[in-house]
Amino acid sequence: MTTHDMSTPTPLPARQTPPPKPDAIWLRAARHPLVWPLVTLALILAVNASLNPGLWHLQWRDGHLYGSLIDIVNRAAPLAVVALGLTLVIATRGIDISVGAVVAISGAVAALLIGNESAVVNGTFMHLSRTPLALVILGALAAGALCGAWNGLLIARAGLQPIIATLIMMLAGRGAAQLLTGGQILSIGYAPYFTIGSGFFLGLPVAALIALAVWGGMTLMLERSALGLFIRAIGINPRAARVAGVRARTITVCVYAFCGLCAGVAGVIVSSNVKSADGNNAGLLMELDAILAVTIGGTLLTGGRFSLAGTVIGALIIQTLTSTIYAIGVPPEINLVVKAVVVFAVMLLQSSEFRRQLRAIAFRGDPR
Amino acid sequence: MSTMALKGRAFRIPPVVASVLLLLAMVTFGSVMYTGFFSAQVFLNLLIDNAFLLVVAVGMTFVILTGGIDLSVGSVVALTTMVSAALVEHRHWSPGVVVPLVLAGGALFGAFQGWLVERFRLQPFIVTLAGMFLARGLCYVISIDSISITEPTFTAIAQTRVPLFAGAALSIGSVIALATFAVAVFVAHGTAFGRNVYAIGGSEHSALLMGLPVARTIVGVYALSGFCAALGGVLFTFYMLSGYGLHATGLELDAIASVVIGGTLLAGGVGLVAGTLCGVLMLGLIQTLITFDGSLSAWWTRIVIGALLLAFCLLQRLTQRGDGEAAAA
Amino acid sequence: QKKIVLGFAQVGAESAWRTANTESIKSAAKDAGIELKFSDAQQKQENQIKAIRSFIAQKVDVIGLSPVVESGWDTVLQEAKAAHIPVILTDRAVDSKDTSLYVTFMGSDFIEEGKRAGRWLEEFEKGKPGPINIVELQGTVGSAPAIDRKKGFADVIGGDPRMKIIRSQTGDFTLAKGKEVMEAFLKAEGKNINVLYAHNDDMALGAIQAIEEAGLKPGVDITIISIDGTKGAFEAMAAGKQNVVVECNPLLGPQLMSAAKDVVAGKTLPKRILTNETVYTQSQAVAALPSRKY
Amino acid sequence: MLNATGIDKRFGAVSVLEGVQLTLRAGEVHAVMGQNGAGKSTLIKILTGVIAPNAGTLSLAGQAIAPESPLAAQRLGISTVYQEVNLCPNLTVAENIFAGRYPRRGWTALKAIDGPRMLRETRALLQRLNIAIDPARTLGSLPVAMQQLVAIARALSVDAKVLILDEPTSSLDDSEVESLFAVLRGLRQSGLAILFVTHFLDQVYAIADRITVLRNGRFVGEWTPAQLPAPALVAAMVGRDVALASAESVDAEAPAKQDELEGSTPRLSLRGFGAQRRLHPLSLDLHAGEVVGVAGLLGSGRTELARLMFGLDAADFGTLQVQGQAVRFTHPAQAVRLGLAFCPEERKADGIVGELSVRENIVLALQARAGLWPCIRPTKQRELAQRYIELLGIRAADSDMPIALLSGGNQQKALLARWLATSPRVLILDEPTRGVDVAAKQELMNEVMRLARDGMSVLFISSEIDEVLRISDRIVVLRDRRKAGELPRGASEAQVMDMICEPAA
Ligand SMILES: Nc1ncnc2c1ncn2[C@@H]1O[C@H](COP(=O)(O)OP(=O)(O)OP(=O)(O)O)[C@@H](O)[C@H]1O
Ligand SMILES: Nc1ncnc2c1ncn2[C@@H]1O[C@H](COP(=O)(O)OP(=O)(O)OP(=O)(O)O)[C@@H](O)[C@H]1O
Ligand SMILES: [Mg+2]
Ligand SMILES: [Mg+2]
Repeated sequence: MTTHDMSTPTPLPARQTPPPKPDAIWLRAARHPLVWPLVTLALILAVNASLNPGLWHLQWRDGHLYGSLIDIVNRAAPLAVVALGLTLVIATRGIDISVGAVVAISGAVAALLIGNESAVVNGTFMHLSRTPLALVILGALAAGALCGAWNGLLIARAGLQPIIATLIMMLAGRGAAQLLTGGQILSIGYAPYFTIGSGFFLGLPVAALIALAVWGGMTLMLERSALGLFIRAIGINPRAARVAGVRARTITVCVYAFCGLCAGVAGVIVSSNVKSADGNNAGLLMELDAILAVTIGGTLLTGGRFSLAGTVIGALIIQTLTSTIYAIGVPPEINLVVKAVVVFAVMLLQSSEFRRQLRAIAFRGDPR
Repeated sequence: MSTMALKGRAFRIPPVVASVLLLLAMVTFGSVMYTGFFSAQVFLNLLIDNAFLLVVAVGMTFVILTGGIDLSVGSVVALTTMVSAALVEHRHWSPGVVVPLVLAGGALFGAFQGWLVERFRLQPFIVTLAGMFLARGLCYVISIDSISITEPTFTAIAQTRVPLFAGAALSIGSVIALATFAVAVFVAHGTAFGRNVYAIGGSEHSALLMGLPVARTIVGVYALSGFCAALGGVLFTFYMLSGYGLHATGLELDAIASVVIGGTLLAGGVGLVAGTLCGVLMLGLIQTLITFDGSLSAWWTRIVIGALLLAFCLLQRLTQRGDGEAAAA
Repeated sequence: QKKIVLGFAQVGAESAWRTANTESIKSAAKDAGIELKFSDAQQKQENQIKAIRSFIAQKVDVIGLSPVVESGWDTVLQEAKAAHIPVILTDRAVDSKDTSLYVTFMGSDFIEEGKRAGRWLEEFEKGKPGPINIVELQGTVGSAPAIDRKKGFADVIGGDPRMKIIRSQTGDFTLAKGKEVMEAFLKAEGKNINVLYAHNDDMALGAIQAIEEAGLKPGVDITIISIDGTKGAFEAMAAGKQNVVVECNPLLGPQLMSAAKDVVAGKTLPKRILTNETVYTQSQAVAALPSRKY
Repeated sequence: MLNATGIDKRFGAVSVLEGVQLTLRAGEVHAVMGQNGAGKSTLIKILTGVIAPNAGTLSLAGQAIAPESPLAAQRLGISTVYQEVNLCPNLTVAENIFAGRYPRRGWTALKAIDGPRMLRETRALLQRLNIAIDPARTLGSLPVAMQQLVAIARALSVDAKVLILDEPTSSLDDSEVESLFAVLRGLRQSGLAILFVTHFLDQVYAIADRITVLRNGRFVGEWTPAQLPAPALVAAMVGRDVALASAESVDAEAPAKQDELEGSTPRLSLRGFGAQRRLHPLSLDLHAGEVVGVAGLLGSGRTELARLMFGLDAADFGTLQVQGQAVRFTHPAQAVRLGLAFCPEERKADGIVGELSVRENIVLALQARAGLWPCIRPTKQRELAQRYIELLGIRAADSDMPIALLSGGNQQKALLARWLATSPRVLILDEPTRGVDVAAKQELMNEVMRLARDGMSVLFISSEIDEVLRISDRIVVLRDRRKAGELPRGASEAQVMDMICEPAA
């Protein structure tokens, strides 16, 4: 028994934890949360390239870059924009399943604002716009932001659960988009509008540049302001955030409105790319892809932890996968099986728990 | 010691009762507005036509109560119809073998997802999303076309009606669904498994520290959901008498909506299986009202569904005001 | 005399073709003085079954049904039969063995449409040397028109050794997907592609954009065939960007209304009512464009 | 009975326990003492299978054990109350007590839970422990002290060989502690081994048979209470001699204050302030530089008063004036902007933002007051965090670690730091010393008094009357959600107790 009389205890020697060994760079890099999404992207690209040698083939054609990679980036742009907006919503522990419908609404609004007028100018037949281009874009974006703000109000003010509030928007919003288009595909003829979705700037697709800008703007906003801190606090413990004086409701409404705005941007990109607005099908099931992109990027659906860069990589992964399926000639019947297998593989690869257990199994046979 | 008896809070209508009242209000509205609406068969049809949804949503309730989600249910329903139809029609297996087989398959599929969620700490949303792709994809691997079922046992079950009163009747499927519902209510509130589900939803960490079998329960919950989806699939097969890869698209969303409209919190821990029945009836009733109206275009149909849902949820919130902080937190 | 009540269970509002179909039925009902109970099933068979059940409960005089899929209708149609409500099928048949469950079926034959597309291509390419490389944009996987249009087309061209379908992928019947898939095809196959066969016009229109953006001339460098005959396709043909469209007529409203009246009046109808459908080439398209309604 | 030797535990590069030993004998109450972050809770988590040690062995009744989960530990006969209330807030009290071992009825195959029997047994159990709680209530609707009682009841209701209690008394008042001790003495008699962690020295001497002291994750020694008088115990924990303050030590310049305060506009003034069903209308003034203590029993409405003042709940009647200006708070942000600060009682639910770092938790309120922009720069944040980590002696490996990984007492200190960082004019403290060790408590109180001297107004809510007495210039007593009266500085503990308990004549 260790009983020693000790009215004046002897001071213990200072705790001597050896200073942590500085890890090798690659070890530290391997712990970075973006590594696994990047590895996944590289793997899918490698599979694509091995079966489809044309993948890396980039050409300079008509004053811009041309090739599969450009297609992928271009196609991933609207998805990335939607997913970026959604990332913030998910970081507050919410969800928005109405983004697809909002994409359709904003496209329809743009098409309606442009209208279907044409005239012969200087001897050539031209489509005109009823409204100045800036107003067209503004209107479409405003429609998106409005839908998002409505979601936010239902959630933060009326206290509906996010999934229900946005489900309502998903149903009614799709209906509204169809109402706006009359259930038809409204074709858009006004050429300047096409720049957004299929134009090029400095040889790069404008849509991708827009996505880049949204990403950059958001990153800047989150770095330079306390928004990131507040959003994470709300996502982790809304009650505590409120007690600390964070305006949780206002921020929630703003975040949903911003998500709607992002969906609006995507709607403009999509409608401009396909030169038409389709109230029935535009953005259909986009919410699933967007949520998938967000999660693959390392954002937790339970709130609190998010990564914008991860989301962008997630969107690229999904689009690369889709393109790969098209490019290597997978029969359409098994598209979904391939997608499922890849998603399973991706999420296991990203699970640190899985990697740990894999290592444990690998080392068990190892006498070290 | 604490001498002060804690004063109860103000009397509040429990959410389920509020939902029932709202449902009754809608029925009254329908009966006044539309001829033929107020009849026993219309209400029984609500059960007949939503039997599979009820079963699937009941399974989903358990998953959501633990704080998870299962997006694969719609696809599992489709896969079940497909496998049943293929085995019964093409392989001529006996339904007595096929039905238990697909039920076990569904449970196994769910358990696999649950195992992934539990063992590797994966997010339920993506695990079951991948499961959704997989099950739907497997349907097309079996056949991309639909397979009609002409097997006599299936057709007999599909077309048998259990007569009740005044000429109104229920289908076998709806009777099975009601039985499933009753069992589920018992499991949720009367068994240790059910209470563990609630405990995990309340706080998974606490449940672990309290020594509850968390891993087993989580796997069990997804297995249960998979089983319910397969059972829903069997009911769907009775209902449609066909197997088809495009069956039950979007059913997962209807199921989730029913559960959440029924008052269950998506964050887990709070809600009743009985609420889910209300949710299912609510969705069915909205659809019935719209068909009875019959004047809405496709888009107005959607807008009105959205508006009615909104009205329902807002009224439900209104009857529970004061609970707001708790629900939002 | 009492107004006839017709309950119509529509598939949904998934495409412009469907919208034209719905419009036609609504306006024809108004013209014929028939009260229409319209239900939109959002592409779900279970919703159509629910709709039919509530039509039965409402005791409508006739039920019109445009089935999502061919199988699985026996139970509910038997209920309708037991309630003595005649059922008219439009657009798509059902595969019930018991043909007494419905009075008539009016609408197109998807396999036949695929065959027409194939026959036109045979004719067009007659005497030219091979190989003729075809890419196919399929409809939604598993949907009846996608399966049948693929089959009909394959049946016809299968006998021709020159013709080869080098790529076939689903474009979900939508313009955006059609464009995306075609883009991928063009990157993978380059100038190899001679013919595009799209299961509907929307996908063809998307593919045309992709072809133009790739610097090729649609309708010239790549022969384009699609099915449906919407106004957009006619405009594309008039502009020389598409070669042919196989019509699938959505304007079934008037025929449906007169059939409904006949059934209520107790007349017997033929089991199959054919609709007028043509194959339009570019020159015919220019002539027909001004009169296209949808 | 339970024996642990050579226990090491590391989290990453941080070593939390090093060569710790513990011998728990049957029929004794064994107190484990140590400063905040000394590793007591970690040791308990190792004993009960929540986490695995990096080295060391455990044995139970001579048999080596290695419990893999709390469930396994329970099966071995170890029953535990963890530091934070680890129960399910959405279940009823009865269900929480019986979770995992529900009474069954009917066919065994059906495994139906016998609900009525469960309620009956819970009621009996609670009665035995002298706790007045309705067993059918949902746990989450109870204040945290009651939840703690339920957790204790759960642990006591199991047939166990070893009972482990990690700071079970941190929210309880004296009478409850006394009845808990009565039960523990009974259990000790029947041969149970009881491990008990607390920061209250008087409780240790009241019940412990043996004391083990940990410091910095190391074993310091094991004594009987007789061998180790209080000053020596504190010295063993802290590693140096610390003068234990008595109530008189801060009395010096107090009496003059009252007079000089009369007349000036109070910083915060309540008139007929209250809310339906929560708090009967009351009036209260809070002057600059004044510490007002609030005393009362569990559920007497102290927390409600604080929440209403801070705008967390809506007040139904009366007025609230800040610096003579009538205000109506609808959101805490407004209160924060006017210089109020509120350190809440339920630190897990209302306080910490678990996955955020210590640094972010500390700057959260300051940033919330500043709004979205300008953002406090990371270097500034680190500086600020470092300052408070040193000032309050928060034991954190670094300020970037998630606050959830801090020990309970250190979380409490970090929360206080969050509010001190906003340099508030009015500081409302609800049970700020919960789970804080003796030495730190002393420093914390000194800090509060220093701030008050510099002009801050403090509302100090605590269940420990001696603490309230020591720090307050004035004491407000609440009973049954009304103000029972006010007592001036220097009132005796007996006076306060009288006012707390007896209905006013
Ligand atoms: N998962 C972890 N990762 C890193 N550090 C940890 C982790 N868990 C605990 N610690 C650290 O271990 C130390 C001991 O914590 P522990 O909770 O055991 O203290 P304690 O003695 O119970 O203190 P208190 O009296 O405040 O409850 C603390 O400094 C804490 O920060
Ligand atoms: N949201 C709530 N729901 C139900 N009851 C509540 C709620 N908030 C407070 N109460 C009740 O009001 C009573 C007064 O609570 P309060 O916490 O203000 O008392 P207190 O004096 O601070 O006691 P404690 O020492 O427990 O903090 C509590 O007993 C509690 O049961
Ligand atoms: Mg501790
Ligand atoms: Mg309190």
